[in-house]
Amino acid sequence: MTKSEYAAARIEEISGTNPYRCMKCGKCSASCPTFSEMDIKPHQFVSYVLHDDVEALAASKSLWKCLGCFACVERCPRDVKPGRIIDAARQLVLRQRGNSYLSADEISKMEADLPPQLLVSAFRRW
Amino acid sequence: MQELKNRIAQLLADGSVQRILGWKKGEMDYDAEPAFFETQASLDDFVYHGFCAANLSKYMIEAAKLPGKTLVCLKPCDSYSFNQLLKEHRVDREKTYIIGVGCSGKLDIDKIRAAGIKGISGISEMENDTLRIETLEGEKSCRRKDVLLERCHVCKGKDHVIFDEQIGSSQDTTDGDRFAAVREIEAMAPEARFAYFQEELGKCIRCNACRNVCPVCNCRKCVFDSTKFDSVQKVNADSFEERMFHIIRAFHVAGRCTDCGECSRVCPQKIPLHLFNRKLIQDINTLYGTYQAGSGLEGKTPLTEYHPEDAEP
Amino acid sequence: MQRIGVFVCHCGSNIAATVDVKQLAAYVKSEPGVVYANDYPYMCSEAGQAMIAEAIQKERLSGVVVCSCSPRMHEATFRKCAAGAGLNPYMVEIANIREQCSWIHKDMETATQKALVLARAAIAKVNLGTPLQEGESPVTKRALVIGGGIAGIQTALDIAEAGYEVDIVERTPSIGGRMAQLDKTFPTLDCSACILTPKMVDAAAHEKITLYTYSEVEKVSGFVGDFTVDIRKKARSVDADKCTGCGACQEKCPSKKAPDAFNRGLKKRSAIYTPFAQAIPNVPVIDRKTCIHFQTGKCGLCAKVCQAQAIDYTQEDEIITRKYGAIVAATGFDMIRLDRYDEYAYSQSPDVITSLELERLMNAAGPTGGHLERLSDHRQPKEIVFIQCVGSRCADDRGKSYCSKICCMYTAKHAMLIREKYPGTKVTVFYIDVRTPGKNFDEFYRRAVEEYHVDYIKGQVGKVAPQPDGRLLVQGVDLLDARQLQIEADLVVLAAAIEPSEGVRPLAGMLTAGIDTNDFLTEAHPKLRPVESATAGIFLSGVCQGPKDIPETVSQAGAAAVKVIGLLAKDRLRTNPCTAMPDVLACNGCSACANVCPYGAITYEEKEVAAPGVRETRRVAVVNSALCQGCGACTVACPSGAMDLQGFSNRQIIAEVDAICR
Amino acid sequence: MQIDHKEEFRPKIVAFCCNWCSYAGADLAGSSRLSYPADVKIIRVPCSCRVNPMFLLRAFERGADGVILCGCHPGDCHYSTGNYYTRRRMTLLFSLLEFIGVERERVRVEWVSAAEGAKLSETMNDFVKTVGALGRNIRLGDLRCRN
Repeated sequence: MTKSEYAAARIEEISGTNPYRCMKCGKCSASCPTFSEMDIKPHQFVSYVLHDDVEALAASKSLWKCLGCFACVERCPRDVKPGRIIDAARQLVLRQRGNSYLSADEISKMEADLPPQLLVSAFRRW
Repeated sequence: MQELKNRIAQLLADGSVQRILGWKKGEMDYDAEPAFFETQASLDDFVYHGFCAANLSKYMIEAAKLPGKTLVCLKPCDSYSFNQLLKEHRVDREKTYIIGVGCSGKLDIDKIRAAGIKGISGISEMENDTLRIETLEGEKSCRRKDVLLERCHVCKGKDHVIFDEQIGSSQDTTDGDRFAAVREIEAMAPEARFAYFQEELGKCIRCNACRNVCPVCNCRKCVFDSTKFDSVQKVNADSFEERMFHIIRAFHVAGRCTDCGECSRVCPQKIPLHLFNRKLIQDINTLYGTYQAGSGLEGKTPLTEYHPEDAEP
Repeated sequence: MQRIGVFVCHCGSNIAATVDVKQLAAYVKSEPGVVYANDYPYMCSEAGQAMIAEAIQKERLSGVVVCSCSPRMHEATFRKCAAGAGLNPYMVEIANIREQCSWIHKDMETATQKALVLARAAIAKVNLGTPLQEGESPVTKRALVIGGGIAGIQTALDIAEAGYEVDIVERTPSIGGRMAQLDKTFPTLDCSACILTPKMVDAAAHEKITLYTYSEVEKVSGFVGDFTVDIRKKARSVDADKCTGCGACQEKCPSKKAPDAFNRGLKKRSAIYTPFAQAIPNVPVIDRKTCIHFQTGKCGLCAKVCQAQAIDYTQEDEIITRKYGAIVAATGFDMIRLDRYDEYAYSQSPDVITSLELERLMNAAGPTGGHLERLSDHRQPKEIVFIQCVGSRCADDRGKSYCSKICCMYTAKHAMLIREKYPGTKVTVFYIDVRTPGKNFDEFYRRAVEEYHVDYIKGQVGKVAPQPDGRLLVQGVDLLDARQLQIEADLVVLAAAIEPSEGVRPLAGMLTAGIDTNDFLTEAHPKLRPVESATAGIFLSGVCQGPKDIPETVSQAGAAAVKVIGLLAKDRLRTNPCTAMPDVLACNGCSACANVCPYGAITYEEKEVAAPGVRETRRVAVVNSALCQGCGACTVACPSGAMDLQGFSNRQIIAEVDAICR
Repeated sequence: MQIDHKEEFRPKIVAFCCNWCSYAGADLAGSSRLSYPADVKIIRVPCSCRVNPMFLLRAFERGADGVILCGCHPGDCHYSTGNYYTRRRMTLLFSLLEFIGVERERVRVEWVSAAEGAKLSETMNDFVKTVGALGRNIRLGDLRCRN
């Protein structure tokens, strides 16, 4: 297993989703409130994981633009849950930084325009 | 026991039931046996204590053919067997009056003997969960929980799944893992497993006690006694019991066995026959969802049911 | 002891080149029961068959084994030959020494040895065989069609045209079904009513067809050729013989509060009503739940205005019991409920509608007289958004896992019709895929795009938000442009998934017809028997079997009719004698066999059982040999071996096993 | 007792094939001349669900070294549900046999459609190879039934 395959497998594991179920309908992107802010769009998250390109996903702006509102998770007709994928990618990044969750001290070191909802969701999970 | 005895005497006296199916005092305190009681006088011999392990539900198949109502005393685990028989239309609920009797675990005389207590002349159950045993060498005692039947350590619970009334209190005895022994064997190498069962089943004398006692082994004509499979030919196989009888028996009760443990209890050769049933129950639980035979009257048994996505053999 | 003749076929050199046929014929002579053995170049030829027939008679054979090609090839041939010579055809067995021996082995000795073993197994089987008689069962020459939509009507018409009596049972007050609700039909855009109504009239007028509208099937018993069905004819409260269909009662009825189901609730109807103007029969029914007379005992206006004195408040439900030879399920479909799709605001705004509601809005006989308008303010919509796959192709429990199949085409139709009639309207369609496999279907869709400039956007809608000004903010995505779109629409049309009609599951239970997890009735074979249920005598027509459009439904209706006609054309049914046979002495009555029987062929009876030492009445299994197809599932479910399969008995199979292992 | 484990060992294989799919698959293997060892002898049954565990054990008792059951693919059963029952029955039976120490490889269920002549041939080749490698069936057999 290559490093990127491994990362993709981890994403699937953490998110608990099966990206192969996606039928590319785009309802996630249609639902996303921060769509315009994102460089990689929610419906594309899935194909990045499918094509083992987690690195690009981890480096994307989208990672920190997703509010974690889970509208896409709720509405996805195929139960693929792109919101969870991006959440998992964020989690991978956080873990690489040595943490399994966001600690309050780190907030000052982050980009100033992070949406507060994201911060809440980063505290909340795992 | 007195409360139970009074109640059944009353039901017999007022004609509510024609007979009682219960346990009769044996020669020794530990060999109570199943019996029908039809008169008040005969009730003198009625007993219910820790050695009344026999599952009475199967006798209700014959009782269904007798005129009038039969009162049967069922322990919690026996009530599962009765339910299963009811589901298979083998007993007649209309002609049955069920007293669910309490159970605090049943005792294994072999375990008492194995503990070195010999020459037993009398056993009495004491309040503080101990047994007082009179022997030729004087009075001895042991703790109840050390001499329970194996099945009581993995008891399904002390609730009756079917009854008309309940008498007597119960005490939980579950302290073991029902499938631990199965997993232990599964962990052995195939050769070792084969050797183990060859040794155990090699003891079988084909007395049919397991078949006769098993509540769901209730065929009017067993395949091994019928001419339908050309299988009544014990003599020309060198180890028919190991290779055919017990496998098929386990298979025929699969999905129907309530795990009452009677097969192992009555085996004169002490073959752990319940292991086959437990193995199949474990498989059914993991492959097709947890299933307890006899817990209800609705639905199909796992082997008369399927799911399109079932596991492959 | 049997007297068995063995006939070894050379099949030219097909067998003889690899199997020593002479030696084989010589070997088998020493097998138990064999009194005659011979070989011949072509056993299936006339001369070969004559050889078998002659041997049967001369040698007084009680059984025949033919060592030849696969039984799937010539078993029927040799059985017929045996029957002609006076031997029970089921005393013939085939040893397959061609496909399963000579053709796959090269070494003569190996192949000859194997052929001998295969012959032995067949001989062992015949030794334990018993002559079997094909059963016969009568055929009632009348068919029942459940459901009076286009599927049911077409099936009934086709059966009736062949000269058989047909009854249609329809739950609602009129036949016509979903098709009667439609405006136009794709891909030809002809008016639905114009092509359906004549068929409805034909069905009503046909001397062989009886309509039971406002009726439901209550009980089904029996089996192929001989079903008995109870039909509940619900009280109409109107005497159909007297009613002239003038409509005065409906006009005068003061209770006009009930939602009009035919118009999908977009309109109210009176308590006494016919669902639509062209209803057949044109006899109203009183909906007793909303009728003032039935609720309060007052009113009675309809009875007063009815000159024919047809109103009968005392009418009661009637049970009609009839016998049928065949039953066709044509129960159709409905749209799924959309209350779990809150993001599309279906329950929040009257201007978010389903496609079927749109059909009514565009229909000249609909609630708006065919004028397309918003239900909220009656304005004509200028911007319309269509959303595809609402509840179809879903992996979650909100929708259905399957493709509803008809939505792509009817949406193209709607879009086109709107652009045709109101050219100033902007029409946008959000799609995941456009599926157009059908004659002239893709051309039709392309016309919508190329000629009518309907805006097809690959992507989905995430949210529909009603705005204070009454418009609908549609937030969707264009995946090809990777753009999120915000469209201010006046009307949003949802292509809601279709699902089998309510009540199919209990009906399937009555018919013992298979039904899948989505409540579609299951065909006997997905490829080869698509219009038959696995239960003999039950046939499937239309969407009850799976999503399909009108042309497909009509073809399937015709196919089902042909199957019914084929069945009814027979005076008696030959039944396969290789059926399950219980031994009442050994039967426990435990129901295990009935639980696994896919045909509902096993029932239980209290029977008197007499044997040495036994005389009692007890519950035992009874196999209906007309229903049993001989799969043998019951024989293994039976722990006592009381259930056996004729022609493949336990002892026969064990004898084959023994012969092979010998 | 001397058990012959030399190269000459040819296993005895009993195969049960359902009439509608697998038996037809075997016919197709034949007409396509896709060979498999002569050790395999096929018994035709209407459906795989006709196969009683008694038949399997009987075969072993009488000296079979392997038993294979072939039926229609799940979902394609001619009788719509027969092979679903087969699947559960054989899953449990095989598990029990394995539990008592019988070599798991001696029994097999394979779904072969009428179109899969090649699969039938491959399956049989593989099964003969597998069982051949195991050697004679001693654990379930009755030595007196050996010739």
